[in-house]
Amino acid sequence: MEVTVLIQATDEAFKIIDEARNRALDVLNTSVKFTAEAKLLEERKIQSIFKGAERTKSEVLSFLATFALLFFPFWMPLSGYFDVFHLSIGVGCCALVAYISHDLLFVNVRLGDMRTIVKRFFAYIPWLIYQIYLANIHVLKIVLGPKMPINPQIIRFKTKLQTDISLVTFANSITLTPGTITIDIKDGEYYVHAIDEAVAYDLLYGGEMEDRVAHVFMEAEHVYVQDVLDVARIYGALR
Amino acid sequence: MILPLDLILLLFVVITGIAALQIKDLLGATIILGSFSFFMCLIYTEMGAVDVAFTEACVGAGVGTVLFIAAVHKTKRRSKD
Amino acid sequence: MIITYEDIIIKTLTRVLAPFLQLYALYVIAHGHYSPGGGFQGGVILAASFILMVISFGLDTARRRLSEKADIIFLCLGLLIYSGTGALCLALGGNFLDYSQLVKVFPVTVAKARALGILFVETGVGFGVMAVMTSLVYDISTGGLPPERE
Amino acid sequence: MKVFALLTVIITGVMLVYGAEDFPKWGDPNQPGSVHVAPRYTQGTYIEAGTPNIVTSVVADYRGYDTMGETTVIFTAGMACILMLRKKKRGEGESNV
Amino acid sequence: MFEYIVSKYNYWVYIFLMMLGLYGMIGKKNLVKKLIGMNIFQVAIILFYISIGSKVGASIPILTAEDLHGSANPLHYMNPLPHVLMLTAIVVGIATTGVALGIIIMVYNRYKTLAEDEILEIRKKSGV
Amino acid sequence: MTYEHFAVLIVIVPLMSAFAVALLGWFKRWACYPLTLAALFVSFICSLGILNTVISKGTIHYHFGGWEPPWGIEYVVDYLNGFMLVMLSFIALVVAIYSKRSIEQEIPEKIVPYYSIFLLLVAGLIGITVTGDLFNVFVFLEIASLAAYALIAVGEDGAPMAAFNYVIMGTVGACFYYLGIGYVYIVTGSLNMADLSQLLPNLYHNKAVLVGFALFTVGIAVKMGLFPLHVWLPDSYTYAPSVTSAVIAPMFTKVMAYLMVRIFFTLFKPYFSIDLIPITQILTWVAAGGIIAGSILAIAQTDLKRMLAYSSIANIGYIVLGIGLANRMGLTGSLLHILNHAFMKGTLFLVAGGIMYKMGMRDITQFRGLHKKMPFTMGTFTIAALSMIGIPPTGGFFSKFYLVLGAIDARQWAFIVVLLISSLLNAVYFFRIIENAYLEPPVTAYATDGGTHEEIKRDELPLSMLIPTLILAAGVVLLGIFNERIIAFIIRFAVPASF
Amino acid sequence: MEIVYSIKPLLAVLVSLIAAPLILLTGERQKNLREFWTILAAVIKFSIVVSMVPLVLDGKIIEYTILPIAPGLLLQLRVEPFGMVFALLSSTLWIATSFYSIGYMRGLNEHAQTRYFFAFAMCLSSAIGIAFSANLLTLFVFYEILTISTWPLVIHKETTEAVRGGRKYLLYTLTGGTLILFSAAMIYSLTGTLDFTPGGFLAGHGTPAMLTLLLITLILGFGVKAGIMPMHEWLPTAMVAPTPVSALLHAVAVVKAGVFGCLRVILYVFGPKVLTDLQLWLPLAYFVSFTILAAGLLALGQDHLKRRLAFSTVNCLSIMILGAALLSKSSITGGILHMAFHGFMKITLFFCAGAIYVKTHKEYVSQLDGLGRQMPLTFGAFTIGAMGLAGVPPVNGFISKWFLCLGALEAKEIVFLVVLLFSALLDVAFFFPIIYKAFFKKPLDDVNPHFDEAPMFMVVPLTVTAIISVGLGIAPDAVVHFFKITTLAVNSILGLGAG
Repeated sequence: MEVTVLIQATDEAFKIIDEARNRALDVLNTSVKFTAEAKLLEERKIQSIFKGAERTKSEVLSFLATFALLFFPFWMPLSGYFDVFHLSIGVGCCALVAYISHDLLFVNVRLGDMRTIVKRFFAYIPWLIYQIYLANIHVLKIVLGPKMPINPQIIRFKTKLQTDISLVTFANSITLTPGTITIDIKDGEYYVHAIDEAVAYDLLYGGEMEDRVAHVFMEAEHVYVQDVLDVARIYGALR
Repeated sequence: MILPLDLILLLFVVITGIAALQIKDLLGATIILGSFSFFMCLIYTEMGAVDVAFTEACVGAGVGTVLFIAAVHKTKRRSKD
Repeated sequence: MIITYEDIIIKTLTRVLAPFLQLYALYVIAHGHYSPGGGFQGGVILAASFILMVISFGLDTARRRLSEKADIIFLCLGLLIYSGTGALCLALGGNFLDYSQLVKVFPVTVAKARALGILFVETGVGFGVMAVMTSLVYDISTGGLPPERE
Repeated sequence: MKVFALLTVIITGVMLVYGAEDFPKWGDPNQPGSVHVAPRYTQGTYIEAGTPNIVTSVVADYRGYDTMGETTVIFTAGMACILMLRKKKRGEGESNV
Repeated sequence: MFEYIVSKYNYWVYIFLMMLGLYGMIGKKNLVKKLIGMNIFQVAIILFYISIGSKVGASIPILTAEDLHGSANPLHYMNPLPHVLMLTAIVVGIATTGVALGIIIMVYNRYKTLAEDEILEIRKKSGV
Repeated sequence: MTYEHFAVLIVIVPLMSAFAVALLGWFKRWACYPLTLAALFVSFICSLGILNTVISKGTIHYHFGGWEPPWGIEYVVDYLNGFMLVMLSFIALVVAIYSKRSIEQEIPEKIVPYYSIFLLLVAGLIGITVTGDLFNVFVFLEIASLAAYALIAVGEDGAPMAAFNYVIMGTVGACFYYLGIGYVYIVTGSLNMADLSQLLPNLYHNKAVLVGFALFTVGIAVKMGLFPLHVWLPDSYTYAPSVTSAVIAPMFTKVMAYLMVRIFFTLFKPYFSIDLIPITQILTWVAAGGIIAGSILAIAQTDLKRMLAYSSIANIGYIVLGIGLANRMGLTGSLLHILNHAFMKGTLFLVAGGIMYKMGMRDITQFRGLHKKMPFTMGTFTIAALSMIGIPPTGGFFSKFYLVLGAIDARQWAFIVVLLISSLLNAVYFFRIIENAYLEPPVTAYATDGGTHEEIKRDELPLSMLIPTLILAAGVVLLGIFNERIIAFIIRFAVPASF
Repeated sequence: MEIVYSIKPLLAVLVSLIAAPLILLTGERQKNLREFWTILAAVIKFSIVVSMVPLVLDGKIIEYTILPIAPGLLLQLRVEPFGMVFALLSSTLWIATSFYSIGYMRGLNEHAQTRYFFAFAMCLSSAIGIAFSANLLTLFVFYEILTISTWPLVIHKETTEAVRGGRKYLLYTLTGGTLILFSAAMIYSLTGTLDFTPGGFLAGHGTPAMLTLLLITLILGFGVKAGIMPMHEWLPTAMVAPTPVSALLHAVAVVKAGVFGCLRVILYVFGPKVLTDLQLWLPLAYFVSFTILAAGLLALGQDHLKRRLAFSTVNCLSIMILGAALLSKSSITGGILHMAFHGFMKITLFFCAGAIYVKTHKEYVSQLDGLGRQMPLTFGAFTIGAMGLAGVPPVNGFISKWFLCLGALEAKEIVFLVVLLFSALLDVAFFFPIIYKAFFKKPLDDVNPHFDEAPMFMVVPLTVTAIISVGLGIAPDAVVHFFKITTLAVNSILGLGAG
């Protein structure tokens, strides 16, 4: 009984894992496809930046997204006039800008992801502010300390982040945090100037900020897929 | 007008002006010229000329500096005087 | 040839900033009546967004966004909008640049017609200045030598 | 050259300082520059030109022709740089030139 | 006397800056330096004009909502005319700078130097 | 459309066509030339119409945007600028006709922007002439200057450096000019010339006005290339493309001279410029120095265009001398000389351009036998040169005659001597060229029995270049013959009545 | 004085002015047609001038206003007796010179013949213009045209020497021109008119010092062309020109224009009254007397035939001016008559020199031994000319010299009588050796002792002029009434009644 239940459960689990594996393989395939495409595009730089994959669909989407993003949160408070004349001008201007630059803001993003990203981003900000606050106090301590125990150093570490936007967000977050400044990003490696060991250590081995940024920009998904794959491999070995 | 602020800004303007002319590194001189424009733009604002200040900020400190940098980058950076 | 940083931070920030910059420029042009600013400032900011692209992505990339030809067209178009508004007033029977004549075309009061004329004119200035500034940067940064083909 | 420059500068400076003697006091609200032509702009800008920003209305309407000239100056500068620096276009542009 | 100097300090600064720019234009040998001098020169004149336009106790030249319909007291707003003129002057300045930079690049392409005396020497040698 | 709209069309048409040329030329390159011609032709017709209106109906006032003068910008056309307008647009038209071949040869890949800037230059110069607002003058001055810088910079080897010097000097000039406006504005509060001429008499003893006036004078003198401030001029004229020198030399300095007359005698009353401060006297001496120095330096040149440039300096001296004499005859001579010199210098530079085009040389020692090769071109050159020397019945003689009369009226014997000596110096450097051109090559092979000469084939300029040159040369002679008409109908009224 | 308005004077000027471009256009290819134009114009011009003679003899004045040239100044032609004399002289001699130059040019196979004939026609046109000028400015206009159009003739040979001669010529004459310009302007500002009036129009204007200055500048100005002594330098230098040119220069157009101008100044601008009041005539007479004697002495030393003739010209020209300067009736008559008669004689002499050169290429007096046998006609004519200049009776020179001597007596200045007689003696001294050599000396080796004349185109004209010289000597009033016209002129100048 217990065995059957176990076997059933295992079977079900395998089914689930199979499904997951298929799904994962799909994702993998698409991601491979994407990377191949991305590489192709990398060769011709321009397209990699301005013309995303899935152009036909995503152009409209990114146009709409850009328009909405520009018009409502940006133009309306800026303008401050809500009569027909000014609103129509606003619509016109936003449409114009969205038309010109829709491919700048959103590359390769699906609308569903967008929602998540924005949501997570706004959640990330308070945390960042809190971190900045903490770091401020730390730096204050160092600076006001009688001996001023600074130990400036440049550290280099590899990152798991992949998309441009997450790389930049992470770099800017590092820079915004007192005591550390991003100097350069080269080939997936960060060069960061840190004011003392504690900060450097935090960055090198803590990695919380990186994880959070990865989470915001849904980079973690890739990591999860990797885990699933690993499980599948283990399972295959068992079988 | 706020006299002390005014005087400080004018002092800054004079200092940056002299520096822009005297520095031998042209790129540096150009950047200082940009800051000269920026201080100037603050003075304009302080005197109530918002439009002019806006323009000066765009042009003097912005496009002007870019043009200068582009040109210096295309030519020589060192100057003898 | 051009100062190009293969720097992902600048590139990405440019991408994020440019649309906002452009929109702000248009805002400055459109709201010149009520707040500081106008065609010229707006045009320069608009140009700044393209100059930013020149700096971060390189000249060729930026040229694809705003090609030489488009540049010239904008340049002339901006100026023609301005002088064309003036000439329109002339054609409507007033003096050159007498926007009050626009009441014959648009159903507004004289003062509003003048405001409308100002808007037209500022738009022209904005386009023109944008095109000129970008073209200046293009030209000066290429420095008169034909850009190398990569 | 330096001496010459200094001399020119000093002469000009003395001239300008001499001229500045008869300037009205700085910031005087009733200086002639502010009472002759300018008040009309301040009072009329909204009634006549529908624009609260006085500078904009003067730039684009009262003295709109100056601004057109100014824009033309800019146009000239752009054209001048094209004339001076731009070499023959390469690639696809050549077909229709 | 002291009051006389203080009451026009803006003008003194403008004159000083202008002289500075003029000196740069004439005395400096590097062409870009000359151009920097030219910029300072122009900006100084703009400062002069803006100083003409300012009034003690006046606000920026944008009408407030209650002053819209002709009731505005000119004393409460800065004199807009010099501002207008200077908008034009700034634009003219940047245009001149642009053209001059273009010319500088042409000069550099030809002589490979920006120092005036060296250029003169090269020209003397080539007999042009 | 009433006639007074011509006042604005004369500027707007070239201006708008400049934009249109840039736009259209980018797609259809051949369209530049006809469009330019059409625009300048319309402008010329308008200028004729406006001169006619001025003569029949008096001064024309044109208010931009419908704003009355002290507040808005106005165009004022009276006799003084009426004839300047006709002259400017006519010379521009003629040079434009001429330009096609020359440009195609000298800067073939830059035709589109060249024509655009050419039109802007013309529009700018006409704009300076026609306006009645001080600041508007500055704006159009800058249009014209920038256009001139660019047009010069695309010339031969030394052109960029010449253009850079011009930029520096020109900016100093323009800045002085608008600083002058500031000095006048700060004590009056107005920018309109007519309004200012009402306001200023009460302020003639104001130091700011005095300094403002001095700044105007220096600024314009720099732009004009008056003698001690002429350093930018020779190089610029020499290295510029020939069409450029042919359009800048006759027009730019003349417009500046016009501006000087305007400021001296309309903006400020003659009483101020002549009696109150010794500016006219200083100017006459400076001008006299310029005449002599320019002529002597011209003799020292072997480059034709450089020689013409120095001769321009001398002729600017004539014009300023006439202004400085400040009496009816002197000013008449000055205005007439503006007209004449524009035509003469135009012809001479066109011929220089033609020789460059055909032979590719400018060294006057190489001109031997040129009259066989290009008889018409050298014929026009001779006519213009005679006019420069002041041989009747060409125009140059009459302006010189009036200048001498003016000097006599002013009892300034030194200037008479200067004028007469300079016309001899002119003869020296022009006859050197004419001599060379009319002597056939290998002189040493000349035998006592008349000798045989190598046959030189006639190789004239293409018609599109020859005809404009001939037109201008004919203009030189006609201006001389009909100078009395011009004076009686136009210039007489252009001279301030208080003289 | 009755004034008749007629276009004839203008036509007389225009004939050759129209012929000039025709000649230029016909060019080298159709030589015959080109020379046909020349001769046709010469004949038409002569007939027009002659057709005006009866009117002038009736005491009428023919006037034609071309156009106003400046306020109060007209470009005006007026035919009155004095101008008529000069016009008759030049138009008659042009026919002769035309034929002669055809012969000369073809005989030597000269180059640039088109240019030669073109400049020739221009010269004559301006000479007639000078003759008919109604005021100083018109005179000056034509005078300057004459200056310029003679220049190509002077440098015709295009050798270094010729070019130097041309430069010198231009330098002198243009300097003179500027002086005249100055004086004209001065007189205009003094009196407000420049119209020639018999007996002068300067009376009552200006200070004595001013008038003296004016007289000096004017006499110097015109005297340059008339070869008065310090300014005569260019004349012998210009002898490098081809002989017909020298003939034209020395007998007809250029120097006579100078003398004509001097006489105009003395008689029609200043007038006898002013000159006597200010005691100016005496210094003037002494001044020219010096030239008479010095030139005569210098001529003695010349071996070059044409140079000797040139100095003789200098001599004779001053004699004419002396005649006018003495201000008595007979002396003025003599001066004017000498101006006309000297033309015929001197042109004969130059023609002869040219004929000798064409035939034998001999230029020096010392080479002429025995040539009279080879070229009897030529030397016969030469003898007649020489006799005339020396004042030997049957030739016309006698009449003019006779009047001159009478005039000197009338003026009660015996000094000048002595001068005149001594100069006649000098004439004998430098001409008769030539005649003696030609006829009585043993021929040199290269002389063909048989009759071997120059081409008929040359011999006929020189014979004709010689015959005319004799004819005028016998009957000075024949055909064109030289004597009567001169008398009319003198009467009008001195304010005497007709007859």
